[in-house]
Amino acid sequence: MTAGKTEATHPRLTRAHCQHLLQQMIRIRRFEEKCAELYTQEKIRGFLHLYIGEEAIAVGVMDALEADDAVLATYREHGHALARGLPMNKVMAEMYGKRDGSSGGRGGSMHIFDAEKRFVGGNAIVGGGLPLAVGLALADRMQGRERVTTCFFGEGAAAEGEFHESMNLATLWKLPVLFVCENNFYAMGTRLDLSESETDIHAKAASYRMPSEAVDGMNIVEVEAAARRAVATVRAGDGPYFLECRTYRFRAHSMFDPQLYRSKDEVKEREKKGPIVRFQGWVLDAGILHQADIDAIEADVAQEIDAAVAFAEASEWEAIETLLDHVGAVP
Amino acid sequence: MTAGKTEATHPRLTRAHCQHLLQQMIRIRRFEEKCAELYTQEKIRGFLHLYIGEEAIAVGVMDALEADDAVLATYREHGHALARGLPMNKVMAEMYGKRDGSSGGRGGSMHIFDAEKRFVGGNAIVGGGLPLAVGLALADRMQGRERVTTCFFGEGAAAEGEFHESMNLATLWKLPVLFVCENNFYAMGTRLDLSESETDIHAKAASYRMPSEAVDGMNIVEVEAAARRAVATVRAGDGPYFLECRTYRFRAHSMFDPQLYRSKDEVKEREKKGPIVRFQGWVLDAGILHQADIDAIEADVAQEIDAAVAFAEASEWEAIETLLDHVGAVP
Amino acid sequence: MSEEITYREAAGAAIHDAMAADPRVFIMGEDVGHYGGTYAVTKGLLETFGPERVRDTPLSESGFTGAGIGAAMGGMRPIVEIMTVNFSLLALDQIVNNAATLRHMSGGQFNVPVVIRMATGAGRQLAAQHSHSLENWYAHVPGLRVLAPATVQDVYSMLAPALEDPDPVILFEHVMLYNRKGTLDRSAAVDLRSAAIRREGRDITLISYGGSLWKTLEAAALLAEDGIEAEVVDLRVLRPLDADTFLSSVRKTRRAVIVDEGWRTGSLAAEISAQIMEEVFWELDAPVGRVCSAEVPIPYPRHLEEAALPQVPAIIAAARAALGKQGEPA
Amino acid sequence: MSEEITYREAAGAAIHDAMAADPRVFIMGEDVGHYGGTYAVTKGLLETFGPERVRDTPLSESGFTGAGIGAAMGGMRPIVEIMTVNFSLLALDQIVNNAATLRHMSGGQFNVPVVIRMATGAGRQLAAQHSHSLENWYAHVPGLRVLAPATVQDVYSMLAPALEDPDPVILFEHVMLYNRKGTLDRSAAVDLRSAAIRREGRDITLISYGGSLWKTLEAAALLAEDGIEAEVVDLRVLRPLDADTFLSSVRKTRRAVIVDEGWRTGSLAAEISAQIMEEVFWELDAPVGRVCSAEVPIPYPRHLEEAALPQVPAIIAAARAALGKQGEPA
Ligand SMILES: Cc1ncc(C[n+]2csc(CCOP(=O)(O)OP(=O)(O)O)c2C)c(N)n1
Ligand SMILES: Cc1ncc(C[n+]2csc(CCOP(=O)(O)OP(=O)(O)O)c2C)c(N)n1
Ligand SMILES: [Mg+2]
Ligand SMILES: [Mg+2]
Repeated sequence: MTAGKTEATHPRLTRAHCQHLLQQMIRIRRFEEKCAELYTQEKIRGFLHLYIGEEAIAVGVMDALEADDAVLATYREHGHALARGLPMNKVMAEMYGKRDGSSGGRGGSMHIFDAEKRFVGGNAIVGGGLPLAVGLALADRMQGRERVTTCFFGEGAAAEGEFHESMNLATLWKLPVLFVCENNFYAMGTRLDLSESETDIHAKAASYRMPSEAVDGMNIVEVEAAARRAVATVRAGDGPYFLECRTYRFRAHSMFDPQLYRSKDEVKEREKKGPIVRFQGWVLDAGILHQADIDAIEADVAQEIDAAVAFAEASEWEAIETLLDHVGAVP
Repeated sequence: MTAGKTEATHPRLTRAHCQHLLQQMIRIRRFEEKCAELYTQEKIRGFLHLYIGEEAIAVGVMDALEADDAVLATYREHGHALARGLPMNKVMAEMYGKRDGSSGGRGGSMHIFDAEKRFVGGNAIVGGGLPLAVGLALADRMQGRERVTTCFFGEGAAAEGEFHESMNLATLWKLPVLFVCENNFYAMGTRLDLSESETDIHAKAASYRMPSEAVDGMNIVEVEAAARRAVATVRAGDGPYFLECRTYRFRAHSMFDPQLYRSKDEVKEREKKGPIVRFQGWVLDAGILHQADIDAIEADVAQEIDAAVAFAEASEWEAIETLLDHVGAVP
Repeated sequence: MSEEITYREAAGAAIHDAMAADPRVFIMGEDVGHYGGTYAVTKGLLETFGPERVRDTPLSESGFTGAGIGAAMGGMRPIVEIMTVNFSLLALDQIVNNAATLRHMSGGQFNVPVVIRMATGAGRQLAAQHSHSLENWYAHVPGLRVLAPATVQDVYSMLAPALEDPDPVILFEHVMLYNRKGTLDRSAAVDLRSAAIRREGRDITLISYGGSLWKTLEAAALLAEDGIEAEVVDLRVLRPLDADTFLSSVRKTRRAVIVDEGWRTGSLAAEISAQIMEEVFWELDAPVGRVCSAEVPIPYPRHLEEAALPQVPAIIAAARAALGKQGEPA
Repeated sequence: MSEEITYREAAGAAIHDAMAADPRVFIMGEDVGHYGGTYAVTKGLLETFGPERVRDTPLSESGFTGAGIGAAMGGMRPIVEIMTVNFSLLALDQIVNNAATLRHMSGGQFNVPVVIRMATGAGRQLAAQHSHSLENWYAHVPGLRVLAPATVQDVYSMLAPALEDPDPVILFEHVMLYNRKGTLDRSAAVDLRSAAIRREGRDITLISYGGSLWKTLEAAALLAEDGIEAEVVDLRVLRPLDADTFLSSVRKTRRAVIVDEGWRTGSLAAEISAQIMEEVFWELDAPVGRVCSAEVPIPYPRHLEEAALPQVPAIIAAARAALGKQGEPA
């Protein structure tokens, strides 16, 4: 991560920082593409929800956080895990369900956890992580720690009762939570206007008196700047903040989704404005990075992914005798 | 009820209408006082939540409804039941748990129902009636009926997830629901500002794009006028409407409540501005009604209540052999 | 007039035919429309019946389930789809406190003719939050009827009478059944009271339902190779239980094993075992056995998931134990 | 050092003493503070510990239960009060999908040291939405520990070890116990593993817990007048069950009846019966009986409510039936 980030709410777009942002996004993109491939090979099973198209959000927001802040995400959380700094090896091994996976293999793609990074999971219940985030922030407040808890969720989650209850609790108790709504305009196959009477999601924050803002989630610079401002507010003790990042999912909801609900053209149109293609184009145009830098990033990433796959392949399966482990501390 | 009420959104304050409004409020007040007495005599058991102080809401709103509209309320619903036109005999017998009670005695004070009056209960789960109201309205819409479903609930319910989900569904699907929030500023012992980050309850409707309004729930004329406007909008097919009525509960939450959370002075102050004392004073001052009219109302009501108590006392207990009745149609 | 189709297709056909037959019937739930149904059961219905009757809902399980209950009270015949039983935890207040009790609380004045469908069970490596089998929670609640069709015929034929039931019906479809093929006769009727004998036998009664039925039948076939004739009872209706059918069978065979994907402790299998104890204790030749899921949130990797769930070898072992063909059950 | 106090006072004292002993402990829930607690258990705590640690919540069962779970993960030791089990239906997603599974899903990296208290049971004429006994729902879920203290001593002594448990604990307080008096020794410790023998006897084992324990003891006393010596087992811990204790007792008495306020079908009583079947079948002299609630949402009037719940005469009748002192159980 870049230096001085808590002081500055506007990151300086140095060459190093641009390289970092681009590399993180490409890492996630290539990792997800690899996972799709591994899914068809039946190496990865269960549901698999790719983050492709939404990388700017996790990368931009994560850069605004400190090491001891907490992060909660959804079933679409591999990107967040990587952006948060979880070793790709462990994330990939978890996708396989292997013993060396970040959750020891028991969680799979929807339940990636890392206590050391305060990455509090992967949660496969839509909206289910929101009350947890409130509670983690409450613990920080009661223990006098100036940490921020960031909770990512989709716009579909905004319809759930748990969203409403969490928004109210967080504001009522002035808790240090950063709510990041990844609005990709679809919840599975349900378009936003079929699920919300008020489609301007961030506007909902007003009815809890929570400050909020909507940004272009395809623009990593904008996301990062907004996240830094938001985190600064939250860390200052002014209570929670709601950040809506407008984005788009380029792939199917999960590997089972035939995408009957949207046209290929719609997807193509959006892909043109994708976070990577845009940022990459801009840094090249601006002469901040050069094609050789990008090639280097891609090469790096390819190597990292190959290593992760090799690591996952080599890792052992948990012994069946351990089946009942981790149900409780006392067996 | 008064004539021409669907046409006029402003009720005319004729002598007959004023008499009607005052009589209805006094009926409820005296009924509730009687219930409190019967509770100490152990004739009525379980929880008992008195509506004393809030009568203007049920009476004012109910007057704006048609016979085939549906009404849902809470555990504090005896007042609503009476205002809706349920026979006091049956309501009182239900308070006793007798066979001739409006729910055959099985429901008690929190579960008064009347299919004929489309009084869909008493619901003892805070917020639990809201989704039902959405569904009843949906059925009307799908079957092309121009009926309105009115749902009463306290401001405490606004914090529940079911509130949020119902508000969104009703607006999203443009359903004919009138949401009436009886804001008495306490949910049991929890003061509004301890439960809501935004204490202006009706303002919450905006985040669903639902039209809303807050009125003085202690002023029956204001409540009735607002309810008529709201019902007209809803019946016209413009979707749901949110009406917040600001009121105050003069008695304890239930018969178990020692009222540690508020001062006697606070209650006294509010009682001075009670719905009955105010309206009665006004009609007397304006010369619309005279003391003799009021005495007549009180005498009428006293007689009705005596008869209801006698009816409830005389009614039989359900036979124990019927224990398993009404679990399902097929026994 | 019989056809060979999948369980998924039969479930979809049942909804289609019910909607075609009665304008009061409609389906609502997350992604039943434009997406085509999480498990593709409702695919094509939107095109046929339009968005009013194939109603996509927001992610609001409590809200739309309650709305289904309300719509049922308002004269409609809603089919509410809760994607999976895992998410039904968010709708339990409406199901238990409203749907199951409104008739009683109102002294019989109101009733709730709603059908709530949900996928259940494990086997797709969906891990701890997506693999519950909570059938016994629902079977515990007076006022509900609980169905668990295991066959193509049942998943088709149970829907129409469920919609005719004036009271709430919960219908579980095990996720591992959707791709299963079977024979459907659309004109055949089933009642919502009776368990079914899926295989006759005299040596032992194996009682199961839903996804586990097929493992149980497989076990029975393998036992038959060793000369053990197991009778297999498919409960089909989990509430109210058709005790007559399983008790008669156990009276005949004098031995029983129950196979149930619920976690062992507090399972529906326990209820069946207790009823056998109460009613045919004196005729039993061996204690009734249970094969249930291990007491662990379902893990993701296939080998651990398989180890957590009831499997054919465990069923065979339990049957053999009940027959005294080997030592005590493990 | 023992005192005579009510169950309510003991429950309150336990919370008070836990909060005084450990600054990480706090209590949150609806009306725990300014109102003084729905059942007055938390009365006075607000004045002593202030609103941060005696935290009134909005009506948001899922939200504040989830917040309790999160706070536990964040290093606090929250006591979440859900007013009654009836409203816990709104919080089940957080309890089952998060509290019970986070340790497992994270491969042991996270744990949830939360205690969730709730009132349970019927007897106060609160009718169908306020009288549930859903203990078996909770006892069914791996990852939870479920307690049902029936005595003044237990409701006091179980809280401290529950708070020390690194995993989620559900604690049920039966509403009919709050006014009950008993003896408390604050220095006595209890473990969270063992059932308790509340009365010794050789003729039959009566197994119960929570509010029904006292009816069971009353029945045992009456049976003793007729020379029948019943042993009474108080389960106390509903998950994980202390099978050793009740099985040893049944091995000795060879007969058993289980008394459980849950609805009969799918009850915890069924689980106990099934375990007895599995483990001591060959030593039983009679089928195990169950006395449970009738299969009906609890009605309001006293006589119907009483008829719906387990009562002393039914316990005596079941015990006599198991002893062959009269015909078959009804
Ligand atoms: C409570 C719950 N209901 C339903 C589901 C099934 N489901 C999984 S993801 C999803 C859509 C969520 O959409 P959104 O919140 O917008 O997130 P996105 O997938 O678009 O990132 C649904 C319906 C679930 N996992 N949890
Ligand atoms: C879901 C649920 N939680 C808690 C309760 C207990 N309870 C009954 S009434 C009440 C307060 C409700 O306040 P409000 O909605 O403002 O209505 P009021 O009683 O003031 O009319 C509470 C907490 C309940 N019945 N249901
Ligand atoms: Mg989305
Ligand atoms: Mg209130």
